[in-house]
Amino acid sequence: MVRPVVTASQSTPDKRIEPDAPELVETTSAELGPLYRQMLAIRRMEEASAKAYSQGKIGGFLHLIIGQEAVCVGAIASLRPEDYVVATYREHGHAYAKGVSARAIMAELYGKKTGCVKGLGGSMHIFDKSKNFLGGYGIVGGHVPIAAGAAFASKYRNDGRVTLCFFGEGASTIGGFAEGLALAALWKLPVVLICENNQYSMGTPLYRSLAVEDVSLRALAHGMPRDRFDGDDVVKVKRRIAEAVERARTTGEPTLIEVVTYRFRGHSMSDPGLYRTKDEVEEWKRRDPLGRCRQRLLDVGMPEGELTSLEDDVRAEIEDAVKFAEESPAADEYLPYVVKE
Amino acid sequence: MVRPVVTASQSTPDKRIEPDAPELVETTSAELGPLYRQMLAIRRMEEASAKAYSQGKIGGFLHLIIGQEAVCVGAIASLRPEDYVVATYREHGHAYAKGVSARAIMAELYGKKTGCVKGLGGSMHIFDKSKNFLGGYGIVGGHVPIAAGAAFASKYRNDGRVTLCFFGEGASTIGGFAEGLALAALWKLPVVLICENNQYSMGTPLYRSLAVEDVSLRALAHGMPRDRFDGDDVVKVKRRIAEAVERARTTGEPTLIEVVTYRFRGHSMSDPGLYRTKDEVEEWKRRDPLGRCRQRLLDVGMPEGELTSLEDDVRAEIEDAVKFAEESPAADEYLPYVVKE
Amino acid sequence: MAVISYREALNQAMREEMERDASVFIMGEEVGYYNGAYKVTQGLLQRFSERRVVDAPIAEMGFAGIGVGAAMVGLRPIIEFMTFNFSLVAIDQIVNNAAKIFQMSGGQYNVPIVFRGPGGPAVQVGSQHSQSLESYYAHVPGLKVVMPSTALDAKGLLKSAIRDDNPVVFIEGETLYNTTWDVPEAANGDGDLIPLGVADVKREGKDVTLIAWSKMVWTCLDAAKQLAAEGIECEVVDPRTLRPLDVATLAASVQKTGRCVVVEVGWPVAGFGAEVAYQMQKHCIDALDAPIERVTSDDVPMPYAKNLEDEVQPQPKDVVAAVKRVLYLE
Amino acid sequence: MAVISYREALNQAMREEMERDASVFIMGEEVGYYNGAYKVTQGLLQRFSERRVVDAPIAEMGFAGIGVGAAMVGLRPIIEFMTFNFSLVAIDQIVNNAAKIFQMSGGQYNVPIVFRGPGGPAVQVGSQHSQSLESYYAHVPGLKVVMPSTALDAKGLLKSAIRDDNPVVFIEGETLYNTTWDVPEAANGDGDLIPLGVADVKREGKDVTLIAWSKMVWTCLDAAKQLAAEGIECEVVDPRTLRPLDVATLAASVQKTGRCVVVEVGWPVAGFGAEVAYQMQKHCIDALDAPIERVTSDDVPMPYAKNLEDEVQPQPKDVVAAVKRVLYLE
Ligand SMILES: Cc1ncc(C[n+]2csc(CCOP(=O)(O)OP(=O)(O)O)c2C)c(N)n1
Ligand SMILES: Cc1ncc(C[n+]2csc(CCOP(=O)(O)OP(=O)(O)O)c2C)c(N)n1
Ligand SMILES: [Mg+2]
Ligand SMILES: [Mg+2]
Repeated sequence: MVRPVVTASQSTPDKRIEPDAPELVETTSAELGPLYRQMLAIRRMEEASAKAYSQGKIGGFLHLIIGQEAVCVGAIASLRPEDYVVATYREHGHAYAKGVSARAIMAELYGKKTGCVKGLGGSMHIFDKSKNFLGGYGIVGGHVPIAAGAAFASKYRNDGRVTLCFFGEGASTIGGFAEGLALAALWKLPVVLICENNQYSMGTPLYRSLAVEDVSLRALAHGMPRDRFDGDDVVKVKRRIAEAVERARTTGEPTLIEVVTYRFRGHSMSDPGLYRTKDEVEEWKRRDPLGRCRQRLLDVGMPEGELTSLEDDVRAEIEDAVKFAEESPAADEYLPYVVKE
Repeated sequence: MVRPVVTASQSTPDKRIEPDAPELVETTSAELGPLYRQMLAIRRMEEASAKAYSQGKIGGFLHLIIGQEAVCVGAIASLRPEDYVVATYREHGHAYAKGVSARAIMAELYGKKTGCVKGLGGSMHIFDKSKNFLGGYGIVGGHVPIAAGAAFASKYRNDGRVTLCFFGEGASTIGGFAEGLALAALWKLPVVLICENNQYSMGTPLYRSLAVEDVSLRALAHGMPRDRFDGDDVVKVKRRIAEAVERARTTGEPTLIEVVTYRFRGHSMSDPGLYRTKDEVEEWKRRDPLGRCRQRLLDVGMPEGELTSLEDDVRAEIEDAVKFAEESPAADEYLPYVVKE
Repeated sequence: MAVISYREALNQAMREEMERDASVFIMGEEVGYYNGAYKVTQGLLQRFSERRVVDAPIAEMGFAGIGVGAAMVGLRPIIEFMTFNFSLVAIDQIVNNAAKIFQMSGGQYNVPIVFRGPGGPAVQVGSQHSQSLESYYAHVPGLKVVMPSTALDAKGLLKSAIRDDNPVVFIEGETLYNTTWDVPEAANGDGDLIPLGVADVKREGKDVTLIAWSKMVWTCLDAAKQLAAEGIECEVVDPRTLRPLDVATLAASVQKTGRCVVVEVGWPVAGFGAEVAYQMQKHCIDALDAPIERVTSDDVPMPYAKNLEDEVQPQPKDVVAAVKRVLYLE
Repeated sequence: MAVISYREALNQAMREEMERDASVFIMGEEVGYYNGAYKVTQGLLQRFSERRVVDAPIAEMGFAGIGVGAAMVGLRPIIEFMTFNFSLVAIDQIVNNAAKIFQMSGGQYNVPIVFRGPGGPAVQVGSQHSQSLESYYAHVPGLKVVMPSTALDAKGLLKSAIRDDNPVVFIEGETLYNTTWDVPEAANGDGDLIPLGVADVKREGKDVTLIAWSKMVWTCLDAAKQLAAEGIECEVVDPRTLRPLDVATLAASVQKTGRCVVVEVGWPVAGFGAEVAYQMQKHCIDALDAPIERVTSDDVPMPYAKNLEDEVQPQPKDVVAAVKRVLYLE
């Protein structure tokens, strides 16, 4: 039922960046260490929230990003603090990478007053104004125009900021995405649209939801630069997205980027994921971006001991976040947040 | 302010049909005569309705298709009676070409009981079930999924019918179009999507509404066949669209076709059209598809006398339609058409 | 008598209508291979194949419109919204096309389509995924709007909705899927049909009329039980169909009891409950012994935290309090 | 005193606010080079350049969302819908994003945006282009909804809407643009502000209260004139802002007159008038000498033919008849 996904795309005389050579992208432990740390923290945070969910301490929908960590971490590493990020309901990792603390995220999942949105939003609606994290959104595609709007404001003010917008390949069929794309292209808004193609939209493999598997082709019809690559290597993600960010920052031109990746868990905690074979999942797990990154760190010379202490550090951070969430007071008000007086 | 529009499109290794040679498409007076007759009838009908509008006998919005007659006539000439047509608010010509009588159309514009929809719809909502004319719609883009739906039904029943859907280039930025396109491509629905690119969306020239002037490029991202040509020559329109209709009928594959054309009048009767220079309009009028068609008819051997009698016939038909509309009783009921009992 | 769940009832209704009429098909996200996000379409793909159970990409406006077009030419689509929250991106197709085409075409094209799926608050999914949009659809001439509260009603009403020649918006209670109800074995395939536009008295009582639909019927039945212990007998009337509204049955009850509380889980302002309250005051002014009370959710977007979510929505205790107010007991 | 048209009033409001605050910009179809489909933005492009008066392609969902995003980061967008009929393809952005982001972000991001444009029936444009959607927006917590009836109100309320820190849905009467009204020369730039949420008594009277907004205010004033000739004095109260609704002012009038007719041009079922009627019965039950009457358009999609269109919509004679009913004069 599942066709191979990362194929050579149709070559077209457009602004597509050519696929990189198969070699590894050069890096150092100074660059890679912090990226690994973020990826690991996200993995541990997601695991901790899965555990809390199964204990009934977190409710509602919980969409984990396990397996896809290289995308949000690599992409957001190319940003400055003043840049904006807009994401979907699968946004814990993006929030963390943009600087939102694990405590604030975990407390939000627990529905606590100390959560980053005071227990009002939950898993799907993490926001942090101080980090320019413009939020997680639950209506597929509806946030793409919002991202274009933040970029519009940057252009209006000429403030040099760039907006990253993340979405799944399943979002590429909906009008909100199409309109956001068309307007960003027409008005040359400094936004980078990043399709995290994890090859499934809930239970639907992409060959049953898209006529053409290459989502980045959409850019063609708008004369927009595009890029497409696989997202196992966090450094590659960072480099390739940095090109688009740089282009947006200097010329205002938007880019549509498709990163091919895979989620290891179900769509949300309530999805057993029966639509994929064990073999398929196992095959992808062998390419786990976290494992690759760790190996790479050793390869580029991080001492084993330093790595272990980094990992201990992450464990402590997430344990602290869980403890903080557990011990925080329940959410207790909602009326002041209906209209701003 | 206005850039030239009909340029050589980007050549891409997709299913685009190559531009035809500049020579005239071969035809005969037997083929061309009826096409000319339809185009002329539409022109006269539109002129008559403009007149009635300025006399206050027709109200609301009245969008004339004068200048674009070759598109609807040529396109619909490639259909069988059982095929479906879905159109916009600028649909009098399409309705007529699909076989709706000038009487029924004109009476509708007058808001009379004898109108094809009993005076309930008016200019923007002509429907005729007996002709498989699925209607004119007022929400830009909203009718594209409806056309895909009729095509879906044909596929479901395997009835061999084809659906034509018409829309303007201004509709190409809206979600309804994008979603209809994506679904038609994915499910291979037998629909031909025809963009009548008249280069203006109300007062907005296309270079201010589209990032790329070639609307047909949208098909690329969906692996859909596409075509693009200018629409002055009704026979060419017929031939080129017939190819797509044939493909839809035999293989079920949809096609996106862009026909470049021009409206001679304002967007609607209330638009003075100040956004275009007189020169520009005059230049296009020199390419008037009606005049070209008439000349062509003489070239392929229709005797002057036959042509004149055809023209008299058309005049009589439209005069009769106006008289019918004038003399028909006013619309008088609406309650029975809210829900079907 | 069989005891079936609300989910099974809906599934049976679709299955039986699809057996009966080859022009009925289902389209929506995850309705096929996944058996439905809420498993309402369980097993239908296997039974009817991909042709009639169509998994759609995320393009509500597109597939709602495809349904409308297919219905115009004689098919009978059932369009599933994964939840009605997502119907907002498709509402133009429902309001401007489905509801109006019969009128715009002067009665030539009717649109026999069902838009169905769960609606109303779910549990802890936040404000974008937890809202009641029935008043939007009930506002629109050309539509019918159904909101069953029980498995029995769900089955009988969905079958009628599928057979109706007009667009029907069929909103299922997102938290009712596992509720069960007795369903009689039908004498024949049509024995379990329930006509649209007919209200149902879910509990008889003489002291006060509670009008509620969908999940709030259960809340009212809970409240009625509590009140019965205090000697107050509530009549619980479920319109089942919001449009057309069975004003006669509702008014008959209010005329009998002289008191009326309208309970809805939606937002208060211009909620459907306002319409019900208006109709009752208009038809029963002389019989009313107290002003009509409304119990609604708070006028806020739904918060995520469970404690706040419960606080926002009407609970049996809120209904009890309202009943006591109209009885001037406090 | 200057006499200006409703159209000019709106234009002045935008011009003055754009002069005052560089973060205000306008975006919509044909707002710039075309000076607005209804010429409301006349001259603004020349004055403020393409940067601040932005012609948008046909992509309401897209540019409404762009407005929301821009507002989150501190701009003050005015999004023009060519008409509110087209807001249905963008309503998800308004209901699920604009209205909820302040809540979803726990109060971090407010969304100071105005969605404006003409709404309500136009003349002979058929059912897709002729409908009143105010009850949709008034239903939603997080939004404010304004519907001015006069040039004076239009100016003062639009300025307040632009300065408001929340999303405001500002629906102009499509047939009111040429109406004129006295507008006092303001002492300073803020002298003409009218706060949101404050109703206005458009005509004083002692016998019956007519509650109406937008175009229906004029219909009620016409009816009141006719009734005055028969010795019946109507008080015409215009809420001006539907959300938040100034219940106090409305109720004060009904308490004074003891009779109430709510007049709206929208559809009856779950129209905003139902909410008004409910509020009035709730707050004035003891003062009411007759059940509240509603006058609405017929419960049908708008037909095209002029004679039918007039028949469908409330006319002064329908208001007169309703007034007589609540006065038990027939
Ligand atoms: C408009 C809309 N339709 C449907 C849904 C339900 N839904 C939530 S996530 C999802 C799948 C999205 O897939 P994709 O875009 O690939 O993102 P992923 O979950 O794989 O990250 C669906 C159908 C929704 N939230 N919004
Ligand atoms: C959703 C929506 N937005 C706006 C409008 C108003 N409108 C009607 S026609 C039109 C221009 C359409 O241009 P195009 O698609 O090029 O078609 P043309 O009129 O040139 O044939 C606009 C903006 C509408 N009817 N629907
Ligand atoms: Mg995906
Ligand atoms: Mg055009």
